[in-house]
Amino acid sequence: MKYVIAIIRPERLDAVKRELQKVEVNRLTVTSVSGYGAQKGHLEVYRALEYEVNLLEKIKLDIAVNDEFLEPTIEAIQRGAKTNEKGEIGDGKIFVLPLEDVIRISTGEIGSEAI
Amino acid sequence: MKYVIAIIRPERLDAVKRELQKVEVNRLTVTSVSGYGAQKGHLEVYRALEYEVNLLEKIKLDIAVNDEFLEPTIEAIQRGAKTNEKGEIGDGKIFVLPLEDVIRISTGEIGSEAI
Amino acid sequence: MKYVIAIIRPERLDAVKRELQKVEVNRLTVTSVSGYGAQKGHLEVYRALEYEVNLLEKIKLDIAVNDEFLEPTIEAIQRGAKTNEKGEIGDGKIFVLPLEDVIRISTGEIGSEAI
Amino acid sequence: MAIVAADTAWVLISSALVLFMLPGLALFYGGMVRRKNVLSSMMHSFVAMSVIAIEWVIIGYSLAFGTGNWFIGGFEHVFLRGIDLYSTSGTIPTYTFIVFQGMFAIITPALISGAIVGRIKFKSYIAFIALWGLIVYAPVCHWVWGGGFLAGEALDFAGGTVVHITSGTSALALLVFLGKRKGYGLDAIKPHNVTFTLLGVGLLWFGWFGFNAGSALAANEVAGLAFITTFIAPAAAGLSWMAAEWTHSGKPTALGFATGILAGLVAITPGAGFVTPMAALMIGFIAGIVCYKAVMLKGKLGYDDSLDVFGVHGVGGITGALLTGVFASVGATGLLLGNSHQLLLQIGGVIITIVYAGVCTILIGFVLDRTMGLKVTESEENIGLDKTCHGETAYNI
Amino acid sequence: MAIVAADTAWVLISSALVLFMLPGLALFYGGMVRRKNVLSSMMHSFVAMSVIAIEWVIIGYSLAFGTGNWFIGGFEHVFLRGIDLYSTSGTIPTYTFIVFQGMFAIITPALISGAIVGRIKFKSYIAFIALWGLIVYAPVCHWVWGGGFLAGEALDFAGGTVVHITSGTSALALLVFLGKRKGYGLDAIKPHNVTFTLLGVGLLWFGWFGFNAGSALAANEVAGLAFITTFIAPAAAGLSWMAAEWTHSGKPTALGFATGILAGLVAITPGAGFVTPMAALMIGFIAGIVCYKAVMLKGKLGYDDSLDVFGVHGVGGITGALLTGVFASVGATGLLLGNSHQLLLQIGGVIITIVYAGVCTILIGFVLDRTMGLKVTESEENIGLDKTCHGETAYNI
Amino acid sequence: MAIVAADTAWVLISSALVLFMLPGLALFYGGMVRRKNVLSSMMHSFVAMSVIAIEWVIIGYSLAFGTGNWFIGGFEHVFLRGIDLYSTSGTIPTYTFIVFQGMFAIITPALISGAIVGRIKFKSYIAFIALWGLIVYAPVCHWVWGGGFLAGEALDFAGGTVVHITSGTSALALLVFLGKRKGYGLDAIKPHNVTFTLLGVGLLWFGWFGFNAGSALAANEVAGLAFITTFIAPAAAGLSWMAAEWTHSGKPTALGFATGILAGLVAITPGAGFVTPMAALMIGFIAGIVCYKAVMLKGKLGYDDSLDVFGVHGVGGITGALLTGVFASVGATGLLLGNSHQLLLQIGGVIITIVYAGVCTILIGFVLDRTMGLKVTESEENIGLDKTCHGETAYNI
Ligand SMILES: Nc1ncnc2c1ncn2[C@@H]1O[C@H](COP(=O)(O)OP(=O)(O)O)[C@@H](O)[C@H]1O
Ligand SMILES: Nc1ncnc2c1ncn2[C@@H]1O[C@H](COP(=O)(O)OP(=O)(O)O)[C@@H](O)[C@H]1O
Ligand SMILES: Nc1ncnc2c1ncn2[C@@H]1O[C@H](COP(=O)(O)OP(=O)(O)O)[C@@H](O)[C@H]1O
Repeated sequence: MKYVIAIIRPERLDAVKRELQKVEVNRLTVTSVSGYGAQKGHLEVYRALEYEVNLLEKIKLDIAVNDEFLEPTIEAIQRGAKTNEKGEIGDGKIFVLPLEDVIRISTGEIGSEAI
Repeated sequence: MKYVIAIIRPERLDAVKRELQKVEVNRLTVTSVSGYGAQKGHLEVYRALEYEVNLLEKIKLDIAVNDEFLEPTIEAIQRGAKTNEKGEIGDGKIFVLPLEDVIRISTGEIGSEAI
Repeated sequence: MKYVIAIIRPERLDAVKRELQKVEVNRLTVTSVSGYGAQKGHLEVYRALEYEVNLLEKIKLDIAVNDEFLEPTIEAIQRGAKTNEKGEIGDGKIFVLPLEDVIRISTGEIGSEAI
Repeated sequence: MAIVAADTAWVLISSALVLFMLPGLALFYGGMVRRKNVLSSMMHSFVAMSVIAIEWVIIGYSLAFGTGNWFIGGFEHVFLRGIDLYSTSGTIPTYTFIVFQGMFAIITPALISGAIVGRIKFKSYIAFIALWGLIVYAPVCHWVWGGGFLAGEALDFAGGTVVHITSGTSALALLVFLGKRKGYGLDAIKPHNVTFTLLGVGLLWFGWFGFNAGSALAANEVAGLAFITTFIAPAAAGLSWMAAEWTHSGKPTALGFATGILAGLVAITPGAGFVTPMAALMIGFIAGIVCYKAVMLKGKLGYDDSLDVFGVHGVGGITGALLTGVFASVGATGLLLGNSHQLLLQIGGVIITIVYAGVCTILIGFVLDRTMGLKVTESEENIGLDKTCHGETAYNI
Repeated sequence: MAIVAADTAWVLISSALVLFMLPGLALFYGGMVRRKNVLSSMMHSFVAMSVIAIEWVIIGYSLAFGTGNWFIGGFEHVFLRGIDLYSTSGTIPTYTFIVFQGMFAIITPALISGAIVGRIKFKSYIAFIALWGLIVYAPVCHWVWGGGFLAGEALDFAGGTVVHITSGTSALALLVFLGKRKGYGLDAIKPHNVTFTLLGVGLLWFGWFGFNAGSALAANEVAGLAFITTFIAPAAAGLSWMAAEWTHSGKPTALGFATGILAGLVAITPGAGFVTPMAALMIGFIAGIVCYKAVMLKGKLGYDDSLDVFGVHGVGGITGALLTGVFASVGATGLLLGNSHQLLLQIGGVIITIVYAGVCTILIGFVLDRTMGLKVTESEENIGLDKTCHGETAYNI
Repeated sequence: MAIVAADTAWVLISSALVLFMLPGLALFYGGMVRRKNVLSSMMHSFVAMSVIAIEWVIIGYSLAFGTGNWFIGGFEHVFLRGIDLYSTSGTIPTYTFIVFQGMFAIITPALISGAIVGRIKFKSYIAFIALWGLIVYAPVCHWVWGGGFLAGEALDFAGGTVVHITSGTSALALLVFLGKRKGYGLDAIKPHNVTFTLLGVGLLWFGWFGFNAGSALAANEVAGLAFITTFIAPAAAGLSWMAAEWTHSGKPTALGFATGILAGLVAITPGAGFVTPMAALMIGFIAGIVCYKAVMLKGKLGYDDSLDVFGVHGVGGITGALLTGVFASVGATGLLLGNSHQLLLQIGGVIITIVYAGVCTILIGFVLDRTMGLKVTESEENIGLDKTCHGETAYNI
């Protein structure tokens, strides 16, 4: 089992959700975050003065998947998260972490079937 | 050492905190998140029109524990997070990730005693 | 590759960012969280009555790094996050998790160079 | 008698100002509850604007200001019968008098809602304020302002007794049925947005000038006096509350300061047009301290008057009513001018009102509790009333 | 003729109240959009205060209230020529009349903005309201209040036709060019802050007393009447909308209640000074239900009048205009007093206004769409107009 | 002399409007600071309502409006001695005059607070405004309105000099002791809630009608004129600021637009009742541009007048005072009517006020800095003043 963490643009959330639905990944957790990286901060203007803003709003997705779903999940996120065909700096990243165990609270199910 | 991530209902946070306290797990980090899964989105009404809302408010707990605390932690979360005896869909999940190292910033302690 | 999660004081964020910049770690994700631990909750007064508040505002940093950057990253965070030379309770913690894979969405790069 | 245009203009704008206190109250209370109950709390104020406005023109006004007897008015003005465009009350159109008084009828039950946030069923709340408006507000209003047995006896310029003592007492009485919020005393239940509360007290103060100075029912010297006392007393109470808190617990909170201002507004209400500006200063200072102590006492007694309706409106109203009996010197005389009789009248008025409002509220509460039920389930309380009663969340992306 | 000080005071404060409706509208609308569009939506109201105020004193006032002909005023008061400190209009200074009317000219196009949030270019919006103010508002205002062909025919006390029917119709017409928001119908587009919307309706109600009762242009009995009807009708409409929603979908939402109050405010506008308080009660109840149904219909027809400008202002305005023809009994007579002719006049006024506003808006929209373009790009819409049009984010740490 | 009811009504409601500017200012400023300082910033406005109100009735009024000499009034009205219910000032009760003037005394020091947010100790702030109210405000108020040496010389209808130049200058002077915020210039310190700032400017504009038109102290033609100029100038300044920003940095921000409106409100204040509506249009346009440039200059000079008190109130006040000397044509004559002497008087008034306010503020600041200390510690500044000074957090769950 894997624990997938994806950082995407807020405005791509709907598209990513739709793509995930298509590959039958229909469980996830969403967090509002901010971040920076290769994407240059942009200038914002406050009352006639310009400031560089480097913490940009992003959305973080946490998705626990069984191994066979890893590939489709990653691909779905990529499809949904790209601003356009060729992709733009700032479209985000996907991190894959090992996941040792899952417990579903309501039923007490454990492991793969709990995901 | 393990890194436990639990997704629970916001209204169960107090109960979960109390249960964790009982098993002497008294360190944790709380994040407001939203998510969906088995729990069906519900209909909400905006000005006479119904919409399906599927991103539901949840609370995410991050708890780093030493191995011997893993079982009690999971059980405490389960006890606190269940809406009622039998559990309801949407009560949440617990994910267990491997944790390689911990550093306590103030003292520089490392590993198990830093947790 | 490692996935570093650090919990710090909100007022130290700027300092930590500066320290990380110095060691050329210039990618990260920031989340507003709250938490408790060794740091005692403080008393707050609401209309003449005192209450104990134990969930304190913190900032969580997620930083994915290549292995050679792990040490510098941890040290930079420690330098930036300490309230003063000797460190104070509540200055925070750093958790190091294994990271199996990274994908950069825009380019499709994978692994170390995608970080 | 012909109307006076300037008086009409003044009472009209004052009426608008009093209505504006309802959004102010909604902010004041709404800021102090948790996010999950903010809409529920605000709706308590807003729905009162609808329910009581309608009730008032249908029957409330007639019960309060109809001729009637020593206890209550009559039915002659039900559905505003017998009143037309040219009816006058003093120097203003009767329609305008009805509106101005209607605003008072609205805000009074809305004040009560602060004690019971986060745990009362919405439909029971509506039933409660509708019944309370008829059974408690209309009679007490009649006693004091409508020609009843307290008229010309106890001094109540703008509603210390009619508005604040009735609502403060009833808030406490209603707790018999609604008890504490879950987690009260265990966890800190923090105000979700203190800026709302500060802003709310700003709106309330602004509106209160209409409440108090409008109660002169004319743009005359007395309105001017009521205005300046309403300027001074809350300023003083804000400071004295803040000083008490600063000394006692080390920090001057914004929430405390806002509450102090409110305490001063409440306390000057009964005497606004009867006391000098310097007496208003005294009344304000005293009210800030007294209400601060009253709220502290709550902590010791352990009941959950969530937003301190009794501690501020009840205690503040009583303080103000008694101090009016002490300081009255304009158009009436109080203790300091040797008229101890007035103080006795004030005490009498306070006691009668407390007893009447308390008993009636318990009766209404009892009936509703047995019929519709007053309190939501524990699970509804946990989830929050916005979602369970109104199907909404206040804040979204 | 000399001015009357009391009337001047009343119209001055009423003007301030109407201006205050703009922040109210900004909150009302701003609360209902998503976080990413809140500044953009609020700016639609705020910028109207600047753009239309300037346009009004330069030329709008002259076109609306200059002598002119049956259709439009003239140019004699361009740049306020011919008016000085001592010019009077009725019993108030002309400068004061100009300001009061200017506030109406401002709010009308701002109302339209609710239909098109999240997808109109800011500069095109400015161009649109500027043109609309000259081409639609000024003539219709002249017809009804400035001596044009509807003056003395169709009854419109405070702008049911001039303000609400024009804006409601134009909102719908503009959708021809702006279509739906992305994701409309798929995802729930939730109001980002319902407390804003509630607070907004509180500000609007407060301001509306100036709007309606100020339209008497004097502090007299008619102002008193318009005030009390503006007190009753929204209260009734809030309740009837809430009742309809509660029955129909199981919960009484705060958003629905706020909308009901607004529907009542709109519906009483044309008749505020012509109907009795009890007629206002009827008008309010009816308007709450009718507008609720109108908004439901939108769901079936599938257009995206985002914040229901047509459903509330259009339908509410029409309902009010017609019911004024039914219930008028003060200073005019309606159907219930046997004057069916008045109802026909009302119907005529409504139809002419709808056609005129609709056609002109489509023309203006067409021209702007071909020249500057009306709609932002899909990517701008996705990111949100706050960032793309204004370079800002509303909420930060 | 008997009071005039209409004038009394007008000045009463105007007083309420000016008080309402304080919550408006609290929102305006509070929205621009970071979350961690919002309560602290709002409390600067709110606490001024208490501190200065009390100070004003105890001694401030007497110092400003007592007979005294060319420089300052006397002690004859300390504790409002010698004034009773029937005292009159012009056509209104003296109590009402005191209240109206008191509101100006409150808002002036509160304006200063915008320059020093996030780093001044709360108790030192209180001491500062209390001293400043006596040492700076009372004398300057006496010079211009209380019979001092500028009365009848320099024109200042509603406080361009007394309110805005004094506060703007003092803001700058106080920075000598308070320096920059940590991180200023490095990180973007973003406004935490721009909707507050927009809403705040809406409240300010609404209240400013009382400020300017109320300054006629009667419901007469001059009030009407001051009202319409207060309608036009901010509208024009909002547009000209927005145009400048749009051209210069590519986007029209909501924050900029709000600031432009404020600049126009400030600039029209001294001339509101002395210039024609078209002159107001000019003054507004000019003020928007001039203040925009002034704020840009700050960026170059590198001082941290955090919320641009000097750039808007100082520069806007100076601009307005000088342009009043140019455009005055109603009840006074300015340069354009050939009276260059008036412009010289205006320049003189401006310079004297700047020097006096600047020097006194530095003295007060110096004394406080040496005794109580003005600035919080670096760690307190980092954590935020809400927590460290008030023990609160504004927003919670
Ligand atoms: N190494 C990293 N660790 C944590 N978060 C990262 C890392 N790299 C990127 N991110 C997150 O992903 C977002 C997008 O990455 P960025 O480098 O700006 O553009 P790109 O997606 O083109 O690489 C960042 O704002 C940040 O939140
Ligand atoms: N596979 C998953 N990956 C990430 N988050 C999940 C996953 N499954 C569930 N969650 C989170 O847990 C919450 C509850 O799960 P859900 O499936 O709705 O009900 P249940 O707890 O009964 O399984 C979801 O809203 C989501 O935030
Ligand atoms: N074991 C843990 N698991 C998850 N979060 C933790 C853990 N220990 C500490 N934290 C987070 O780190 C913050 C600081 O830790 P705390 O124990 O209060 O002080 P210190 O940093 O001195 O150890 C806490 O508020 C909490 O958010």
